[in-house]
Order: sequence, then C-alpha cells, then structure tokens
Amino acid sequence: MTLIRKPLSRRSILRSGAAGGLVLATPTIFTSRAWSAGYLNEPTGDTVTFGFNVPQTGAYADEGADELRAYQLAVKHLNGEGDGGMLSTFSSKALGGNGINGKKVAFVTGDTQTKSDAARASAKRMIEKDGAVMITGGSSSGVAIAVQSLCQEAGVIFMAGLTHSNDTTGKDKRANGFRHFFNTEMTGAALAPVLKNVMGADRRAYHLTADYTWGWSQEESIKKYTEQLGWETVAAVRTPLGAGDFSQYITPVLNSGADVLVLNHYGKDMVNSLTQAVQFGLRDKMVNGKQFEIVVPLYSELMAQGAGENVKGILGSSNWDWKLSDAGTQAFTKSFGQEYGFPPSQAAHTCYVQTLLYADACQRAGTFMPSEVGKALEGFEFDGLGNGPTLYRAADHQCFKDVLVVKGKENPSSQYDLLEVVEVTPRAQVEYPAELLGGELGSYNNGV
Amino acid sequence: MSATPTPTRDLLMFVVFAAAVLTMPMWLAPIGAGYPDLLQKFAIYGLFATGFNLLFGLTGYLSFGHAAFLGVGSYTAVWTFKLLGMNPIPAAIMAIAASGIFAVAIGFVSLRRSGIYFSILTLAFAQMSYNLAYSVLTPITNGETGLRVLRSDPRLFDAAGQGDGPLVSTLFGIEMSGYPGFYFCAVLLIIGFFIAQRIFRSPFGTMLRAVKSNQNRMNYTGLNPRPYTLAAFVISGMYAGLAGALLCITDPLAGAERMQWTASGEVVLMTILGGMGTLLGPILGAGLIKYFENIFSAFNEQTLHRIFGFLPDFLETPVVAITSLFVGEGWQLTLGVLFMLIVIFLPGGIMEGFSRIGRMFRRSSGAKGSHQTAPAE
Amino acid sequence: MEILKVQGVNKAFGGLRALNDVNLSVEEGTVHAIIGPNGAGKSTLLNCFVGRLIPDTGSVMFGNTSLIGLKAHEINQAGVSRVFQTPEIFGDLTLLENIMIPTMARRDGEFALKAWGRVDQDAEIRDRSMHMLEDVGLASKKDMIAGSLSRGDKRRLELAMCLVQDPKLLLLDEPTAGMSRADTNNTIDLLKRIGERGITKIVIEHDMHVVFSLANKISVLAQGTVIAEGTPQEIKGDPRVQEAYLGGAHL
Amino acid sequence: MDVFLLQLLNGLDKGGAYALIALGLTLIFGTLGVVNFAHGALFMLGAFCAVSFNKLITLQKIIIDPTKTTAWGTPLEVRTPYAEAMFGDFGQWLVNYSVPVSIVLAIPVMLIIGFVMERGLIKHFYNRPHADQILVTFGLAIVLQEVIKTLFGANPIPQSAPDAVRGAADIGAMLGFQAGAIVYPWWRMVYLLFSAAIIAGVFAFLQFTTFGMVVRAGMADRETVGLLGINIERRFTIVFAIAAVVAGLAGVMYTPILPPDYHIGMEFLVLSFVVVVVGGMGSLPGAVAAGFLLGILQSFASMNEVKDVLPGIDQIIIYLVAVVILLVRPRGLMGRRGVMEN
Repeated sequence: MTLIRKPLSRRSILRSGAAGGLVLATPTIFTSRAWSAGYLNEPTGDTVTFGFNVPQTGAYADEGADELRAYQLAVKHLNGEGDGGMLSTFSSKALGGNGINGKKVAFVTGDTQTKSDAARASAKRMIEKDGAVMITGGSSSGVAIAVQSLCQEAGVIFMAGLTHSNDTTGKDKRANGFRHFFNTEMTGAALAPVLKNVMGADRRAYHLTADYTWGWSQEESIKKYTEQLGWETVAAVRTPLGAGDFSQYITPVLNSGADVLVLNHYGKDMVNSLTQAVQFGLRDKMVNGKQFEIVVPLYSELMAQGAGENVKGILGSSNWDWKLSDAGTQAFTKSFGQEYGFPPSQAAHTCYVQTLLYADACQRAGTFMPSEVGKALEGFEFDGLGNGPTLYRAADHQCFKDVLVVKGKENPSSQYDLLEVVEVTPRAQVEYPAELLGGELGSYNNGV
Repeated sequence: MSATPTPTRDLLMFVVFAAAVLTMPMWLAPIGAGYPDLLQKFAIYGLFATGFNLLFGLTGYLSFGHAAFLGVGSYTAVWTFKLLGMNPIPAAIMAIAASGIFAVAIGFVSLRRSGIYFSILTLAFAQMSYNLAYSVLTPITNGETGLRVLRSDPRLFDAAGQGDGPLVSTLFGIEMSGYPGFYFCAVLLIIGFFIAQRIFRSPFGTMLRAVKSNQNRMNYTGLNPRPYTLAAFVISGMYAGLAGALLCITDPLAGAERMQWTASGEVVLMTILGGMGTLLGPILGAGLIKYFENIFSAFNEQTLHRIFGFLPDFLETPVVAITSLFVGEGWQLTLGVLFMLIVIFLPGGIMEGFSRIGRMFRRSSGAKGSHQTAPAE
Repeated sequence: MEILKVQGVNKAFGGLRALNDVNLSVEEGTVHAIIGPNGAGKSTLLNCFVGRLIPDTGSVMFGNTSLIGLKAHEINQAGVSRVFQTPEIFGDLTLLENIMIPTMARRDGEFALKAWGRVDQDAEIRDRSMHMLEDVGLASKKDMIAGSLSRGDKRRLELAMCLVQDPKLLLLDEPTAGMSRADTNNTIDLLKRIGERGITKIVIEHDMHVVFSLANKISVLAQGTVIAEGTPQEIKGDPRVQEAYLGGAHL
Repeated sequence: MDVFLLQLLNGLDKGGAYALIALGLTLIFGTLGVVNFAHGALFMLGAFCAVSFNKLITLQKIIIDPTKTTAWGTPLEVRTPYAEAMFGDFGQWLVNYSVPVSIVLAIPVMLIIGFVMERGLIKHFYNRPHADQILVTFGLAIVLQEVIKTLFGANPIPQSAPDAVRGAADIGAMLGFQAGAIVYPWWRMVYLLFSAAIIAGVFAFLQFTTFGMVVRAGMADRETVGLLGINIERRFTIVFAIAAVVAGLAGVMYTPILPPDYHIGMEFLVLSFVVVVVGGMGSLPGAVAAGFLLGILQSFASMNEVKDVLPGIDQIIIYLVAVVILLVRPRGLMGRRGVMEN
C-alpha cells in the first residue's frame, strides 16, 4: 500500500537543476542582510529560490514525501514544463508558465522531522544559506507555527502546508504567514450539521483528545458546534501524544452512556485509536437505543490507508479530495497521476495550491518583496484551484472556501479510493469573524 | 604511557581550539556549513556535549535525561526575556541557575544509584518533564507550540525601547541572530571549553576519574564519591542549561521536544561518537551529527544529479539512485551506518582515529629519525 | 594503649552465625595477626572494622570513636586504611595519580571542590606522592597506567596508597596471597620497614611464615569465635589452634 | 466494578506485551551483558514479518485493462491476488489467518536475524564498554529502521486479525454481569494468552533443560561457567537468537492492535528498558513482574476518576513508578548485586 516513489524525469531535473546550481554556488556572504537592498534574499540572478520544508523522517514522512512531489510538480508547471496543471484552470491568468517575474523557479528542500527545532533549523538554512524568498510546507501545527514566526522574524513569506490548528491564523498569526488549509473551527462548523442529520440531535458524545494544542482546539470546536445542535458532551479525555495503545482510554467509553466517540487525534494516534476502538466492538454497540458511532474530525488519505478497513463509514472532514468533479481538481489529479502514478493527497493539494498562489501574487505585485506580495494575497478572490470560489482574508491571512465532509468508503475501488465526499459545506457556513480567534498580525517584515 | 599534557601543551591546544572556533565561518563554508544557524548549532551542541562529557566522560555516570536541563535552560531563558527583557546575559545567568537547581534535585535522587539504574532514573525524570511540559504544564511552557516572547509581555527593562522590530535577543543593540549570534555562542563555547579543560586537569577532575575507575577504592581512601558525582552532575547540568539558553538567545522559542529522550540520546551519541573522556571529542561528535542532520538531509535528487552530472548517463542514474538512499530523507541511514563504522573500527570515537593517525605519523617520522642517525654512528 | 577494641561483636547472615561474640583488643604500635581456617570469619570481622558490614550487636572502638555506623570514607578519615585481598587500585589512572588521590584525600578531606588549579602543579601533593613511589620502588613507572602493572606491583602500589595517608591503623587482608616466595619476602621487608614508622597493623594471613615473621600478637578465629590469643610462641604451641586448623585429625 | 475489571484486563494485556518485549532484552542483558538498543528494532522486524507475509500472499496479478482509464488518464489496472487464484478457499483462509500464520515465517527469519546479528556484530562487543555497545546497537537499529522505511514507507500498514477473533467478546455476560458491561476484544485476549504461553515456554526451557541450566548458571556467574570449560560462546548465540525470536513474535502478534510502521520499535525501546530495569537487571521473573505491574498501574492511572484528581498522571505514571521502585529497591524488583551497576 505504500506510495512508491517515482523519480522525476531526468530531463526536467537537468533543466531546473542547472538553474538551482547558480543559487547554491553563491557564497553565503553575498546573500546576507547587509548586502541586499530592498528585501531579504532578493533574487539577483535569473532564478528565484523557494524553500520546501517538509517532514522527511518521522511519523509524517510519507505525507512529507507527497507534499514534496506536489511542490516539484508546481515548480515544473511554473517554469512551463509539463501540462501546466491547475495553471490552466486558475482564475488569475497572471502567470504565463515562464517563471515568476521573468525568473525561473528553483527550490531547496529540507527535513522538519516534525520537530519545531529541526524545522526552524532547516528553514534557517534555506534562508541564510540558500537564499530562499519563501518557505512552505509542514505537516503539523506546532511546526507550522514555529516556522511561521521564524519567517516573520527573518523577513520572508511563509506559505503554510498542512496545519489545521486554529492558532496558525488565530492566536499565533503573523503578517508574513498565509494558510490555505482549513482549521478546526471550520471543521466544527461543517461537520456538526452533517452529524446531526446522520445521527440525530439527541446524542451523547465522548471525546478522546490528543493532549496538545491542536487536539484541544479540535475538541473545543466540535464541542461548541455539536452542543449548539443539541448534543451533550459526556466527557472529554486527554490522551498523551504517541500513546500507541489506547485501550485504557477506550474502555471507559463502553459504559459511559455515550453513543458517539469523537477521536480528536491525527496521524498515527488516529490510526491507532480508531483501529483499537473498532476492535473493542464500539461500532457494533447499541447505546440508548441508537447505533454507536465514531467520528474522526480531521481525515487524511494516508491515515485512512493506515487504519485500513476500520475507516469504513466513519465521518470526518477534509480540505480537498481528488475525486471532486471541478475542472481544477481534475486538471491537478491528471497532472499528478501521470507524473507519479497515483492520485494526490489533500496535503499535496494544499502545498501545490500555496505555491501557485504565492507565485501568482509575486507576478501580480511585480516583486518578491514580502510586504508587496502579502498585499497582493490579502483579500484575493480566486477560483479554479479545486475548492471553488476562495478568499484569502486580509484580516487573518486565512483562506475561506468550501469544506468537505467525507466518509470512509464501504467498497473502495482501489487503494487510493478510501474516502467518499458526503457533503460540500458551502463557504458561507464555515466563515467566522476574524476577531473570534484573537491574535494579531503585526506588520510585514521584509528582513532589512 | 599517558602523562597529563603539560600546561604549555594545554595552552596551545586551547589557543588552536579558540582560533578554529572563531574562524569556523571561513573554513566550514566550502563544505556547505558556513551559515549562521548551523554554526550556532555547532557551538551550542558542542557546549552541551562538553558539559555532558564532564559527567559521563569523567565519572562514567551515563545520564539518559540530560535533555531535561536543556529544556529547563530554554524555558528559563524565554521567561527571562518575557519578564525582564531581551538582553542575553540575564537570560543565560538565570538559565544556568535554574538548570543548576533542577540538577541538584534530580542528581540528589538519581545518584543514590549507579550504573544502568542511574541511567533509568535520569531518563524517567526527563521523560516526566517532557510529558508534563507538552501537556499539563502548557500554561508555563506553551506546550506543543513552544514558548515565545510576545509583544504583550512585560519585559521590565526594555519594553519601551523596542518598537515594532522583531523580538530577538539583543546585546548592546546587536541582534543575537546571524553571525553576531554565532560569535556570542562561540565565545561561550570557548569559555566553556576552557573551564572544562581546567576541570580535566584539576584535583577535582582527577577525583572524578577516580569515581569512574574504582569507587570502592575511593571510599576506602577516605573520599566520599557522592558529592563529587553530584558536583559533576550539577556542573554538566548547568552547561546543558546554558546551551538551552543559547538556543533561545539565537532563536527565542523553547519547545518541549527539546526534553524528549531522543534529545538526551543524541548528546550521548555525540559524546561517544567523538570520544568520551576526551576534551575535543564531544565537540567533534556534536558537529558531525548536526552536520549530517542539516546538510545531508537537504540533498535532493536535483542536487545529486548536479553533483554527479559529470558522469556518463548510464552511470549517473544508478549512482544517483544509490546515493539518494543515504541523503535527503535517508540521512538517518547514513548516520546509523556512521555510528556502526566508527564504533567498530575506532573504539574510542573520532579522537581515537586522530590519535592513531598521530601515532602512525610519529612512528614513521621516528623511523625516519633513526634512519638519519644511523650513518652518524 | 589500645588503638582498637572490639567487644561482643555478633554477625549473622540469615541462619549462619559468621561472628560469635568476638572480643579483640589491638595495642598501638603492634602488628596483630588474625589467623584461622577458611570460613572462620576473618574477612567478616575485617569488614566490620571498615564500615562494609555493620555488626548485629557489639562495639568496635577506634580510640575513642565508635566505628559502627560510620561510612567507609569516614573510617578512613579517622585513620584506618585497608589493603585488599585482590588489589583495589584506580586501574585507568597513572601510578602517580593513584598515589596523589589518597594524598589529597588526607590533606583536603572527604570532599573538596578544587576544580581550578592543575593537579600536577600542586607541589606539596606531588612531592609527597613521588616520595612514596620511590619508597616502594615504583617511581620509574609513575606515568604507567596502573591497570597494566603486574600483580605484585599492584599490591605494592595499593600498599603505598594506604601508607601515604599515614594511617593510625592499617588493615592488611592477605597481603602476600598468590605471591612468589621472593615477592613475599620483599613484601615482608617492606612491611617491616613500615613497622619502623610505628603504624599499628592488623594482618589477616594464611602464610604462617609471614605471620610469624611479622606479628607481635596473634588471634586465632574459628567458626566465628576467638579461640586463642597470644604471642607467636604461645600460639605455636596451642593445641586448640592445631585442632582448629587441622580438624584434630592426624598431626 | 465493571470499569475496574476492564482496566484490570487492559493492564494485564499491556503487561503481557511489556513483559514479552522485556523478556528478550533482559535475557540478553543477563547472559551476554550487552546493552542492546536494537531490541526495539527486532520487535519491529517481527511486525514486518507479518506485513511481508501478508503482502506475499496478497501479491496481485496485474492485468492492464486498456478499455478503462483511471481518473488521471492512464489505463486501469485490474488486480487479482495470486493466492486466491491459485489456492481458492485455502488461499482465502491463508489471507484471513495471515497474522497468526506468519509466526511460522517469523520464527526462522528471526532466528537467522538473531544468529547473524550475534555472530556478525554483537559477539565482538562482549568485552567492550557499554558506551560502545549502545552506539553500535543504536546505529544498527537506525539502519534496520531505514531499510524498512525504504521498503515499506513510513505510513502504518494495517493488519487485521482473523475473522473468528475479530471484534469483541462479551465477557460480562459470560460471568453473569449485565450484557455489554464488560466487552473485550478477542484478539487482545489471544495476545494475553499468547504472551503467557511464550513467557511460560521460555521459563520452562530455562528451568527444565540442561541448556537452560547452563544459561541460568551463566546469568548468575559468567566467569565460573566459563572456567568450567563449557563453551558459553555458542550458547550465547542461541540465547541471542531466542531473544530475537521472542521479540519478533511479540511484534507479529501485536500488529492487529497497533498497525506497524518502521518506527514502532523505537517507541517500545525506552519502555522496555524501563521495564527491564524496574524488574531488576538480569532477572527474568523480575522483568515479567515489572511488565505486568507497570501495565496495570498505567491502566488504572488513565481512569478518569484518577486523572481528575491528578491531571497528567497517566502520562508519567510509568516513570514515576520506576523512580519510586528504584529508590525503595536499589536493584529493582528482583535484581542481583553487581549486574550493570558500573
């Protein structure tokens, strides 16, 4: 079931590689703050360098590998190679497939290890040594927030990858940071009505929550929205990150009187807790005269693969799915599938889109200067990137778009077809006032 | 034969070391390591490993929880920033003090046992600190996100002074990021090295080696090993605390994962890899591991194709395919292989390798010398 | 004057009574040998003097100090040194360092945080240690690692480590065990020379040649009890001793 | 009451798993005197024996159907598992029982791995300092992990229990409680029985065979046994191989509970060390006792009633217990003097 890596074709590597070489060869001293004029790492040659900072080791390594594939694909498309992917469906036509602002796109990669320290070290290398003007990537909120604040301090743009915590564009938002992915607040708003429709308004929920900021934020959102619709929360229990065996947290659910279990876990924790909850027969149980249900608020394809058949029929939310029927999704899936032989994950999608959005903003701004690029992104309305009409809200640098409610498929046709879209929750329903999540953007930092 | 190096040789070693550290930006640039962040990491982890070696290398007590002190130092430094201001000096002092106190408490309990029992006790304390910092202690540590300085923090002494600029530590108006940050760390590493050198040659250092060699004899010689080991434990905890503070001085964010057992394990590996009980070894080990982590992980197929571009096509593709297993996402594989090779062929770490080369050199020059004297007879 | 007075010491391990109401008194300046067959309790008794074992009942007075309950290093600081049956030295350190450590321990006490000055620049300690090494004939090997010494040299080193502390009482646990005749004689000479310094010694020994050439007084231990005590001459003729040693079988 | 019983079951189940992992580790400690940081990797390799076996029997024949295309435009591949095509019902049975059946594969594989590891590497480290042992075994663990990652990816790979023991048993009803009050997964009970059987097997082997006697003597006093002229070296190899098999089997049987990934061994490594040390170095019964003790305490500490009083206690209980035990009993529950103390 592994996603087998397929190398990039040699031709494309040579072409973009030759461009990257120039940047790498530039001695560091010339890329330091003192020298550059307008803003940090202003590209002076005929290339501009992006920093792709993804987990390559640790639990999210496969997700990181998928993100990296998407980034490489995006770079190809930006440089006019391949079929252009979503560039052809993107509502903004500023980009012409000849690089950005006349410069070819080159990139450097690094390993976040899903640790804040390692991620920041890697991002710093890209900024200090490789002269990256933009950092993007990540597969967890702690890392995203850590790298985002680093980019703010250093003075480059950060385009967040997969990060779902409210804090990224809430409490910890930064002027230099932008997020396309959705958050726990939107998950709550989108998921709760579906849950009510499917399971009824009279439900008693039991939460198992990963004991760190994202988990708490997820728990709070689901609680808030389900309770508004009449659900009752029986208990919310914190579980240590990476607990492995969750049996001691699952057994109390059995006799708690709850009839819904909400697993506020992500990644391996979710794979393990869901597998074990199903093993405990929770899904065969009748409580209060109702069928017992399990909910996983945030889904990903890789998690669904890891949990295997246990995901069947389980509801959750998702940022995007390759089986959507709009033109953007189809173009991207086609382009990615032909390159690598399997469909992209939502992590790959958000990373691809972020790269395109950044490139487009630079092109429209006519510069790579963070403050100008940021202004071009702020309040930007676009379409054709797989999520329908989308807004990059100026107040918190968060994208607002439709949210998918998905369900584990009962009869998957292939190993990539594990989730089915139950409902596309319209954007209007998941919007919230920017003040709700607090935080302060501050002002742009250009690094000089 | 192993006599203690003479004071002159020690001075020479110190001067060469200091010069090498201060010129790192120059001589590390050709191998791609000459940028501020990695240089800072070399200095900081070098300091951490030096301190760890004072305990492990001299007394033989293997602490598997030293990352806890790194974490305590980090959190203390950030809290000092938050409360007092962005000057690195009070932050460093507070971090050393806090980690020292923490080390006294943990050391007092853990040193009641020796050998692996001691290792597990320290591991247990560190893991408890990590788990709590990640979850329950979030009000103090800001959990997974990590503790940072916020604009709303009181910062008694400089709250008014800073406007909208980035919240980084500043010493007399110089921001402690980039190269100034590296030189600040480098100076502290040199001071730390100097202190370690003094301790190695001091009566106290001799006593610590006596602890490692034969605790029973030490007891019957009228010496109480406990205060010696505790003192070593606390000193090395303070080194770790200072290293933790420096991590935050160069980059004001303190995360809980710094306290995880993997971080403790890393410093153990650095020390053994470089050569435990030697002055320079742990610093070399730290540099090597950090180099692999930051540089080897950054290679991707693109870079490899560029490097091996000179090869003919039919060679280039397999060579790139094989090398790519060891770089990029495979950098840990290289590290694992390196650990095994070094320990198999160089018991005693990298320093052992150096001394072997040194011996070979001396032998061959010695042979030459006798050759030359032969005709004179 | 008595330097060590042992009264009514009992020690049992589980059901086994290793020491049974042992009384012993050692005069200052004498060499007091404790002999007895294997398993008589000699080592147990010695361990009761140095803090390794705590007697179940009874008292061990060193001058006016009770040794019971004191830690090993406290007993040493009070002036009792011990040579072990298998030499206990600092095997990873040089000979010079091996001697300097006890020298410093005598001068600076059980703990001193002297982390700054160089140990090899401490003239007082260095001279004293070198002197001691010369005394035992190991000066030429001062920079060797102690663990690489021959067994005989290790013993001499250990003895030197004890002597450099100028103990009031020196406990020797089979100082010549496993030695060749020549080495044994050397050791006897060495011990006799120390005798001139007036250090009180308690010797546990199997080799009667050693015992009779060194001891002023002998206590015979059998099955945890002192069965005889006296000068070498008295002990030689004591039938109980012969019985204890040879089981009273054929003589 | 039912909650209490359930947590006790959880504790026993966890304890069985901990004890099983610790058993091999303490065997290696006790007899060989080696600090084996690659023990977790052995557990992981065992788990991947199950994964490989499953992959092997679900190997698919790929036929490209040019008439249909995938969403991204390439021809659709139709896959049929070979095993089903070739063996029919037996093939299906094999797929269904792939986890327990893969024990048959895991035993020889782990024996060989253990043998090669000991002869090729560990043997040379018997007389080396523990520091060297740590470095070399840790390096080996990383290498093994990375190899598995390259072959199988980083994502967990689900393995299911056979249909017959999938789902949960209503133990409550069997014992006369209210129906549905005490429900416990079949597979976890299988695992508990399995670990009990393996532990008993290892003990019996050491207790009742001459080989075991020598090994136990070796654990008690290595030098003497060596002096007796017994070839202890060859026995060490066998002991190491047995430890590898035990760790591997623990890994195989754990896969339905925890979908394995390449990192699974590291997660158990620290824990297994804690269990071994709390049990006392070189003591097999100690390791087993500590495994169960820690498992049960961890379960009870996770009860909401306990967590309400002491927040976060479930996250640190193992370490807290370890500290308390090591302070009260200097050499763990049943450790002997002088093993790994310096």
